[in-house]
Amino acid sequence: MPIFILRRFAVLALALLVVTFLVFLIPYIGETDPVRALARARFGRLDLDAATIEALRLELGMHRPLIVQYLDWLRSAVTGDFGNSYMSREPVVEQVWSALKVSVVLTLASLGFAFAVAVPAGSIAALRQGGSFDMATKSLSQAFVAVPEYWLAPMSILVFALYLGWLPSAGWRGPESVILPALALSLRPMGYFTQVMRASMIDVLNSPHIVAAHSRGLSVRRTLIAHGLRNALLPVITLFSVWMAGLLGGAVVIEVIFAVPGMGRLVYSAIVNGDIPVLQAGLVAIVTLAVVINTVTDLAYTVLNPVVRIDNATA
Amino acid sequence: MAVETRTVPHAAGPILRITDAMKYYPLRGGLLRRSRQVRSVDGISLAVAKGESLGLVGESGCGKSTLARLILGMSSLTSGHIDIDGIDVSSAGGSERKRLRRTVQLVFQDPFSALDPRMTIGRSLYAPLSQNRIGTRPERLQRIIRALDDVGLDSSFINRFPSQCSGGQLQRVVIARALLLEPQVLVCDEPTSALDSSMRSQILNLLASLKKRYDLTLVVISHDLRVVHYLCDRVAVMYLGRIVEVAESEELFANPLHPYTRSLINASMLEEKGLEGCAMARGEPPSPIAPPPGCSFHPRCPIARPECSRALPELIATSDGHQVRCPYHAAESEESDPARRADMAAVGAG
Amino acid sequence: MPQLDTPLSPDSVQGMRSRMGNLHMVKSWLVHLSRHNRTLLVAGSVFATVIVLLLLTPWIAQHAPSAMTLSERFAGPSAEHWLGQDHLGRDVFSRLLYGGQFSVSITTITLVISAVVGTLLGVISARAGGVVDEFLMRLVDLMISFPDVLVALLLVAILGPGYGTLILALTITGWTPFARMTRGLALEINAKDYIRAAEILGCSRTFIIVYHVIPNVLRPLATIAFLRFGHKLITVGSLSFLGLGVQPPDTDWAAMLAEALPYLDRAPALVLIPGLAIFITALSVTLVGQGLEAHLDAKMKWRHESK
Amino acid sequence: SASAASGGKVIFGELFTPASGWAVETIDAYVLSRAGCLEGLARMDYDATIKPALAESWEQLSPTEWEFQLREGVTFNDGTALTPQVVSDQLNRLLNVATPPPGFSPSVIESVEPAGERVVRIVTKAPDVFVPNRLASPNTGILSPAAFAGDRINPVGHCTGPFEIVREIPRQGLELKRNENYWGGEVQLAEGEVRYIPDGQVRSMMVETGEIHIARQIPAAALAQMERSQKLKVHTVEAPRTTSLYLNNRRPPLDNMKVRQAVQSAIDVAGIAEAVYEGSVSPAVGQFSPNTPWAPENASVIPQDLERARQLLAESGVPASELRLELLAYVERPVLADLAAVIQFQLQQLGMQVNIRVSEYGAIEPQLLSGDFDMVLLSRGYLTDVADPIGTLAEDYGCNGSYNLAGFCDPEVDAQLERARALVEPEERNAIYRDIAARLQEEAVNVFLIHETISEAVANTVENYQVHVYERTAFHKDLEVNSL
Amino acid sequence: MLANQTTVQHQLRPEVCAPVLEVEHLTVGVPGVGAIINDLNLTIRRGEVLALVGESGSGKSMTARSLMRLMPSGISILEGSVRICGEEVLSLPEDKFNEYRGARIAMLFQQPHVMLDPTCTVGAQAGEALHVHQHLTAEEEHERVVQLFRDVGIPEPEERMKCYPHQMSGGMAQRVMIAAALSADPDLLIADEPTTALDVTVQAQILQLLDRKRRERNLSILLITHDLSVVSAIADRVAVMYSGEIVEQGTTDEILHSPKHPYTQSLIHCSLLQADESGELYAIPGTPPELLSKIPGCRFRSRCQVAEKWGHPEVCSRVAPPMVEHGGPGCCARCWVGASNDIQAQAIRICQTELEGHRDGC
Ligand SMILES: Nc1ncnc2c1ncn2[C@@H]1O[C@H](COP(=O)(O)OP(=O)(O)OP(=O)(O)O)[C@@H](O)[C@H]1O
Ligand SMILES: Nc1ncnc2c1ncn2[C@@H]1O[C@H](COP(=O)(O)OP(=O)(O)OP(=O)(O)O)[C@@H](O)[C@H]1O
Ligand SMILES: [Mg+2]
Ligand SMILES: [Mg+2]
Repeated sequence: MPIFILRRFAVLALALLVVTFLVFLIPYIGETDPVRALARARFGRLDLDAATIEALRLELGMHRPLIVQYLDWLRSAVTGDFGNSYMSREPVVEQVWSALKVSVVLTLASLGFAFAVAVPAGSIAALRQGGSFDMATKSLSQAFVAVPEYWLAPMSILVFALYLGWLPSAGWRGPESVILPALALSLRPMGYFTQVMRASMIDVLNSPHIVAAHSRGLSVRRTLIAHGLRNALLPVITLFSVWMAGLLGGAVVIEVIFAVPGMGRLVYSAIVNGDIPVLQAGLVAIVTLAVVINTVTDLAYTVLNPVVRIDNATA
Repeated sequence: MAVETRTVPHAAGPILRITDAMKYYPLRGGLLRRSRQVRSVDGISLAVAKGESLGLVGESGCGKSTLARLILGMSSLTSGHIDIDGIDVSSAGGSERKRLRRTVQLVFQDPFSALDPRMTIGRSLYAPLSQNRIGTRPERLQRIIRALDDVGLDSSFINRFPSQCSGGQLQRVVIARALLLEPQVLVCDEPTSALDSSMRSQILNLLASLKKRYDLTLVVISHDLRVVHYLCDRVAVMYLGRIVEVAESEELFANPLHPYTRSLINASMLEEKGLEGCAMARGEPPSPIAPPPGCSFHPRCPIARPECSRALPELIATSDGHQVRCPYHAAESEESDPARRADMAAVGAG
Repeated sequence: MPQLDTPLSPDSVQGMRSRMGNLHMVKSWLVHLSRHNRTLLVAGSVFATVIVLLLLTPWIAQHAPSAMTLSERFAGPSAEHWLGQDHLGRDVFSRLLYGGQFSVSITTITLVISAVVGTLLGVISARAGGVVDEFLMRLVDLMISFPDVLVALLLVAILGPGYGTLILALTITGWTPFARMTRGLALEINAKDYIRAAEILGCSRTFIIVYHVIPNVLRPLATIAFLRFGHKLITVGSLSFLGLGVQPPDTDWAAMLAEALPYLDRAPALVLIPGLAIFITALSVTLVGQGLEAHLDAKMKWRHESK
Repeated sequence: SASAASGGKVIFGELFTPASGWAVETIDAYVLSRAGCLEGLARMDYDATIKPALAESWEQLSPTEWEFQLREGVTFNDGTALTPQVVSDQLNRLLNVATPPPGFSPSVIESVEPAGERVVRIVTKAPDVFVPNRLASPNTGILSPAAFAGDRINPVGHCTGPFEIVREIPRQGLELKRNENYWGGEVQLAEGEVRYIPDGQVRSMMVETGEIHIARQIPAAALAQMERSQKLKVHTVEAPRTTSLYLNNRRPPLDNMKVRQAVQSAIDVAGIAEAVYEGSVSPAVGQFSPNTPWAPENASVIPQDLERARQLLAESGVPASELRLELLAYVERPVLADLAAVIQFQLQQLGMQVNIRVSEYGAIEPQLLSGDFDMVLLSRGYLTDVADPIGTLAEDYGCNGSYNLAGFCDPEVDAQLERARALVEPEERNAIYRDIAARLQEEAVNVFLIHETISEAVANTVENYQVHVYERTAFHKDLEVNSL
Repeated sequence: MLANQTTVQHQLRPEVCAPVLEVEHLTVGVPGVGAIINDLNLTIRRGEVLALVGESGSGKSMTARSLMRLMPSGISILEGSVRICGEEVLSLPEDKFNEYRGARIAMLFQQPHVMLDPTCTVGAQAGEALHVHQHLTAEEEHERVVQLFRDVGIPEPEERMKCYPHQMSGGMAQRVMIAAALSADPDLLIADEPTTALDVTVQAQILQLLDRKRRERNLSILLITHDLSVVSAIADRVAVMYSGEIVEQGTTDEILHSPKHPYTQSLIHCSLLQADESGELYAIPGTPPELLSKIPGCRFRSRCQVAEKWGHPEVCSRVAPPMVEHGGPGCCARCWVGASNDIQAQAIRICQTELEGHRDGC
């Protein structure tokens, strides 16, 4: 197993290197002059004289040749030092770290909720295939998948914050402020999870080893728990990991609507402000996270599915 | 078992010659781990004369299908040579390869997966003709109808999808397709093991009659000894990638020499020998990744001696055309004490 | 899910094949659908209606999408303006149609390109194996979990917003599921005996890919394409929602929604209508995808069982 | 003191998220200033007059020489006393940073030094009447020397203002408590909080739900809803900021005055103010709002008149085929997209072909600065740095102006501006500005669309809150909240 | 022959002859569509091995699954009765019947690999029935499973218990399945082609094992197979199934050596793989009918070569033959040909009246 992970990391490191170089190149390809963008963000005005801009360029070391900057950057990036934000001049790592914590909470809350609803709902629907619960679950999950969160979020604010006043409408203060954004984010994955859970549970229920387990006198419930769930969860876990990685950096819209200081907004504002170190560190963090989540999923897979475990061990 | 006698056309030279063929599949090695190999075919030499039919028997995983793939040039040899009608299979390219296609063909084990479920049978049969640029359109159609007729199907099958046919019918289609290119050698990889006993008889009849009609050279792979017995002139017994015994069909079944061959034959004679008499080999075939040293059968062999684990015995010729890879086969036949055999069988059953 | 207690009647399918192409066949197919797969029929009609409306936009929409009457802001529905007017006095119905053209076309084009690129890379990955395969699949692993919105934002920042940018951005992240799926399918199909047979019978590699691999890969791919449509439609929308997608005077559904949000209490319909448009389109396409899958499955199943 | 402090807590919805590590030379300083923490030697009052703050008084010794008398008994939150040395050190630091604030840069200031026990002397390079204005900017605010100890500036516990920062929650907000030792007297409010909420929609929502008490800059679209609310009041003041359609006077067809005037006549500024801005702004009468002393006396809105526009177009002799224009706008101000759509439509009525391109400002800036564009929508403040229009006028309309997008150049105007710079008497300067403004409008150098307002929503429970047009003050010592 | 000896033994000891399984008129099918298994009657006595043979698709597995009440969805038992050790079980509720599964009646499947949960160790799966039925502690259970593994000839049982199914060869996996099936000491084992997927050498071992278990525990076995050599080696009695019906039943000896039903005769002829004078192998012509289809008369009629030779082929295609004794007690077949004369005469009569009735109708 460690060997398989090692090899995987070797390939991933290569992929990461490619991604980071592309990321590094970003500010040099676009029409936007990052220095000017930065200057505007710092001084809050559009008309900045050339001298100021030049001074800033020097301050940021952006006058040096490209490759020097990249190598410089790479060297420190490897040690976890992504430099200071052009804007706040604080270490980028701190910003990314704090945003990451927020994103992890939000993502886990929403996906955890989606998962917690989807797994039982999908399983029960699969068990009572064709029944009214199944029909309801199927229709709802299909509908959920089609609800854009940028429509759901304002509506939920309207109802729960403005009319009912139960929950804060925005911000990131305490557990209650997690609820609305997490809810708005959870609906679509919930739909997908439920559908996949249902389908894979049906598959598993139709698989021969379930019949064999029944033939040993196991009750439906016991069979389901001992032999069904584990097998049926595998595809849901894959999906979970994909959403997890996607939401950690990709919940931009929700983070904007709910003023959540997460990764999505951090990177978004870094893009808008041309804050290259933050952008680079943010993207590298997202890619790295994707890798980590992938690996964790693989591990989860190996725990759940011994076929993979042994294959990897012998590979 | 009553078997009719057949004349073996030895006169013609070998059309298929396999010389010391080896096929090792590498297992994916880790970064730090020494990579290992599956020794699927581990040094096989055989010659098949034109018009002859050779049976290849052995347990699952012993490398029968791999050998078939090698003969058809579908995978490359690790070492050795395979020569069909003067074509070196491993180095054949371009036009040589084209000729090879028209010299040797394969009949698959599972007829359901040997045909594209999305193509009508007509299209499946048309493709090899058009791809090999044989004939004009009407000619090709004629040929397809004739091939179907050969295998006892009418032309209405042209418009059917595989899912609309039974297994036996599909196996006939697969045979018809293999015969379209008029090959001289037909390799049949377990042609009947997916079929019912009555279907099996039909297909075996068909193969036998086609062989006669087109003077085909057959290589029949099977683990059903009776199939081989019926269809083949000569039989080679394989164990873990190696040939352990080759003989004329009659000779082999009447006088099996290698202990493995005997246990195989015994095992398939449930009816005659009863439960106690049939199980000779103990345990199960070992993995071809780490075959036992020396004679690979020795861990299961009822007459194994300490020397067996030391060196790989040579294939020795006994009588005319009978070869066996066991120096002690003669010793065993003296020891045909039934009590001992029963003991061994009990051990074999655990 | 096709149930065994309602098996397809053999003659309906048989009839379909033999009368391929004529009106009768269409009719009998519809009858068949209405009996066995009503969801597919309904969802299909809804989606077809949406597409027809969008294609006929220039003839149906009576107003230019940017034509405004500042004095008639928030006017309700009227004979002239079927769905009323927005905060700048523009015709909501016309904007809905023109906006839909943008949302739907960009999603469709993206999916088509993604499918083509993904399929190609998937086939390459499956064929090449080894390091190429490993690298491509790790890349897929990375990209599949890389937030598509962020990639799009990045590209928009670099290249400026626009139709092409959006397509490019969404394709960059969009090809991965297709590649992964195709690779899996191609490996599966490559292991099939009929591919072996074709090789042995001297069929060319191109022939095998074109006539064996692609037709067998197509259906599952079409299914994911349908299933991903809704997801992509919503993603395109999020960019417009952030103001980086479609640019005025063009609009799309999410942009309309975003524009109308501040006026939610004054004119809730302005938010509701584009939201519903996205919802209904996404839902109907998803249902069509699922229905089609079930339908074809049932067909295959029947054929298989009738053997 | 007479009145007991009333206590309570006010939460302030801030629009801007400080991101420059509290560098005083950046706009982060404005947030500190609004938080009631950072103060400078002078301050600008609500009526734009300059009032003493940490300096009790000042005088101009010579055209280039100023002396500021520091207030007695001022200490920072950490107990450090305010001394001339501290002040001059910090002002000199400003002059030496890589990118000094435009209002207080080495190009203007010669030197800053302590000149006595409570005196700081400032020498300018050229005669300058605006030194107190410059020192009223938050960019010249003074923090305790300890704030500069680390590699970044730390304002927590290092201010002099009525409120002290207790805690900073990065990218989310500041927690404040009253400064018990405030030099200006007793502070009413016990606690405060600044919360960064960049999205206008979200701020409006939160003030409506009562999660925050004051929301800065309510978007026009949300105003109607706010105004109907029982729980809060919307304060609207006019800002020194005009949103205009900048025309590129350098290249055809807009180099032709008649064409520009046609554009001017075709646009319905009143309609825009009403429709796009929900009537919260007034249509522009020129570069300066009619309520300022810099607007010409007879300045009035130019009404939409398509007839006249067509006639002007005909007079210009520019062939219709040339009337294809690109209109740029940027996403950072969402309202500009609507504005662009309206203008496009109105110019189309004139037979002009207008393409809109909206992107981030950064993406269109190179085009703007190189003069490679036709029209651009911009919202520009005209009182930057020194709270006098001189800076903006010179930048935007001087021949060498660094932000002269229109490409307007008249040596006479340059000379006028040069003269204004040395005039001590405001009214004399203002006369010059009026003159220039009238000319800009007449020649339709740019099309001025609306004069921006700032609308802030304030909960009814908050008392003594006032909107500061220069966005410098929010938390002050008299701010109160009652729990009713 | 060995098989004969055991049969004789059982017949000598009446107390062991109490039926373990009695199936009467079992009809299984898709409600409203048709039957897959038609009017099935079976009896298995204690310690007896009954072989159920037939072509692929004749409904053998369906029979086995019906007895376990584990039919695929959509299929249900339409009528009939099943008694296990004298107790009627078809009417039992699901949870009550669960107490029978594994404990009284256990099942063995064709593909041991597919039938084992890939995510669960084989030890755990083998111990499951014990756990459910005998409520042992974990240690006792472990002990018993080790014992069982040793019993079925799995070397190093302690080690092997921790393995996952895919780490085992087919033979080993089938031994695990046997261990699992026998763990709760059932009275009846239903073995659905337990050796078809295995190599011949291994097949013999597994059959020996089953035979040994049968003796040791006095276990009854319903052995499903299509391999007649397996039948001859182990079965006491044989039931031949064709197209959802049992067409012949009798002792192994009788069936294999003097089959009565033409289908049985063909089947045996086929399986011998012996060429006739022309060198051809015998093959049953045609294909079996669709299971769900309703066919008047004998279901084997279309492929039957005997009917033609019999004087009244129209009877075969019109009147379905019942199970009748053929040539003495203990052996019966569903065929008019070879039945006693009065039965034949009765059939001809029925056929004629029916034909007339038909004519009247026209
Ligand atoms: N492509 C391959 N890669 C690695 N190992 C392989 C490959 N193909 C076959 N093998 C291994 O080679 C050995 C022989 O396989 P082969 O299929 O030739 O056996 P066989 O005798 O045909 O068995 P069966 O009777 O089950 O068909 C097996 O252990 C198999 O696992
Ligand atoms: N759900 C179902 N609905 C209708 N028919 C079914 C269903 N499931 C199975 N059948 C049919 O029932 C018949 C009996 O199948 P079964 O598996 O019992 O045959 P078998 O005798 O065990 O064959 P084999 O020797 O191949 O295992 C088959 O023809 C099959 O097509
Ligand atoms: Mg094989
Ligand atoms: Mg079966």
